[in-house]
Amino acid sequence: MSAATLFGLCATALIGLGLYGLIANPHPLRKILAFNVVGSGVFLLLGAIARRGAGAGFGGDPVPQALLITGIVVAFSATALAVALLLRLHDASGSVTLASEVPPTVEPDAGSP
Amino acid sequence: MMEALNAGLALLLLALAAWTIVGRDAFAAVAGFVAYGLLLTLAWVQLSGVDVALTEAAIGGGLTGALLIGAVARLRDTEAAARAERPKALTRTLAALVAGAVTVALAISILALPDPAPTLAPDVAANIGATGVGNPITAVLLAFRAMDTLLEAIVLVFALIGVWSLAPDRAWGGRPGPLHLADPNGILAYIARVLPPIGIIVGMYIFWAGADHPGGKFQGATILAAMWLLVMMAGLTDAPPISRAWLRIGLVAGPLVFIAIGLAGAVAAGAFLAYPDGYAKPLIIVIELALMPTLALILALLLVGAPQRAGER
Amino acid sequence: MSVALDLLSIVAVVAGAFFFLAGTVGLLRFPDTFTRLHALTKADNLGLGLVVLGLLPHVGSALAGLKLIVIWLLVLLSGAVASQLIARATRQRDPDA
Amino acid sequence: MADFLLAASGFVLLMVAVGLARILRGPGDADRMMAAQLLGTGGIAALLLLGAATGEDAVVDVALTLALLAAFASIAFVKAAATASRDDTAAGNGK
Repeated sequence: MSAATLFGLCATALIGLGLYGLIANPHPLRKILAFNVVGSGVFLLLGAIARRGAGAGFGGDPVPQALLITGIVVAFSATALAVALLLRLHDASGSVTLASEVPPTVEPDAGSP
Repeated sequence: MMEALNAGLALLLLALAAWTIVGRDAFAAVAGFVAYGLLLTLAWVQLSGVDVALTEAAIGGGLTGALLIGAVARLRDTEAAARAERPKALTRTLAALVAGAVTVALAISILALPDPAPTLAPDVAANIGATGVGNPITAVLLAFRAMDTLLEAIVLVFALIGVWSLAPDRAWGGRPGPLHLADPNGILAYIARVLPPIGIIVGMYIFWAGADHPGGKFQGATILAAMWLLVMMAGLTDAPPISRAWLRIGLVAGPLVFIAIGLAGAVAAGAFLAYPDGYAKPLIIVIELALMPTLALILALLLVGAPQRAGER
Repeated sequence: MSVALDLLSIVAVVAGAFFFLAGTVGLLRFPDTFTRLHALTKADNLGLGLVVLGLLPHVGSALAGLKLIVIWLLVLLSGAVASQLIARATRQRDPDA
Repeated sequence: MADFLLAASGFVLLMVAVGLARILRGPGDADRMMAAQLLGTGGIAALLLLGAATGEDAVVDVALTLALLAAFASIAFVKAAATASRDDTAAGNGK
């Protein structure tokens, strides 16, 4: 099996694993982790496709590879934003629950309008 | 031999991902994710994506790990409550079925990919001469698909605005992140004095090498951002208040230069972000030089987080 | 490459791999955090050091050789700092450990 | 020679992979951080051996980046642990 096919199949399993964690894990930080696993799986999938497009003296198709670099940086910024939201929720409410009913211990934040 | 190494690497990736997803302890999951990012770097090398490996090493190995470790330490007390919210067995089974179906569908499409694979590599090879750069990735990022890179830089600015907007009212305009106490004789202060000069040289080297070899502004900027963060974590300097004028100018300078050159291209070469003949390489270098400090500032401040301490206005 | 240099490479890389083995065994088998840290630093210092030594005869240029040595020195520095910081943090949390 | 370097790379990777059992077993956060640190060093060694085996020079730059940031996660860990415990003792509930 070529490296591209092997890592391509590995990527599909990573996407599945991450998707499961995104749905089944209740803690938001673990959801962020799972989101990152899905993201890396998608990147690896695109990387495998880039590897298949090797040619003209390049080890892989440079267009998807360049998109991957953009994607990794944007995924980091999305993760940082998600973590900041989560920490703010924790500071404001003392909990990080995503349950729809409001937990009884919510204290309004002094700074909010 | 190479096949065995790749198979082992893929299995390890899967095992660490599974651990990150199903592990009970949140910190253990994050530590697993840090290790996972490192193995991913090796996988990128095996897929002939050294540029991508370099990005993954800098972002996945450095910044993402530090971000998540910081978050998991602050959210320690919320883990028990979250465990009580664990979905029912039926929900989890359904989730597993959905995830399994997605995996199977993707695996089938991977195996059914056309052969020979469609590729833009010959087009890149045919046109790279016009850009003057030797690294095809840099040519794609800053010439053939420069619009993507411009929008990405703008997305990063928006992400930082989003993070900052989470500040409580009293802290708006103030300094982000917790106050780090310095121990001037401690080992942390020591490494924060020794490492940054080396890191700045390496970061600039990776940036400069990007014209002809794997490397470039993203990777270089990430290294510079990490060095700045190290100095901040050691307490040798504090994060700047977000109301500082130099900071805000720095955050938009890169994209503004990029847009200005793009508009100049519309006048001089007939299309937004087109480069006049013979000027491609100098313009690419100007854009990269302008983007790098902006990217380093944004990446570091994204990790520091929302303003928490009231600043002098 | 001469046979002697190849031989040096093989000996050094095998010795380096042995120290990674030793580091792993120590990390798994030693009884507490501090002894495990001790095992870890052997892999950092000697394992990577010997691997770098073994690779030096194969580099194409002086710059590449310099980079290898800088990598080793950086890992030495990081390993020393990280292990001291981790040990101190462990001791502050649990002074009897 | 290339086969030997490749085999050595695989061996080092296998060793640190076994060491990853510490991430699973813990017991403390420090032990888990150490296992990640060992994987970092082993990953750098495996990368260098791989680069030498395949003749891809730029891999050294990847290893250089990893080496530069090797202590970064550990430092973040120690700082986060210290900040979290300071919050606990100073303000009671971290606010």
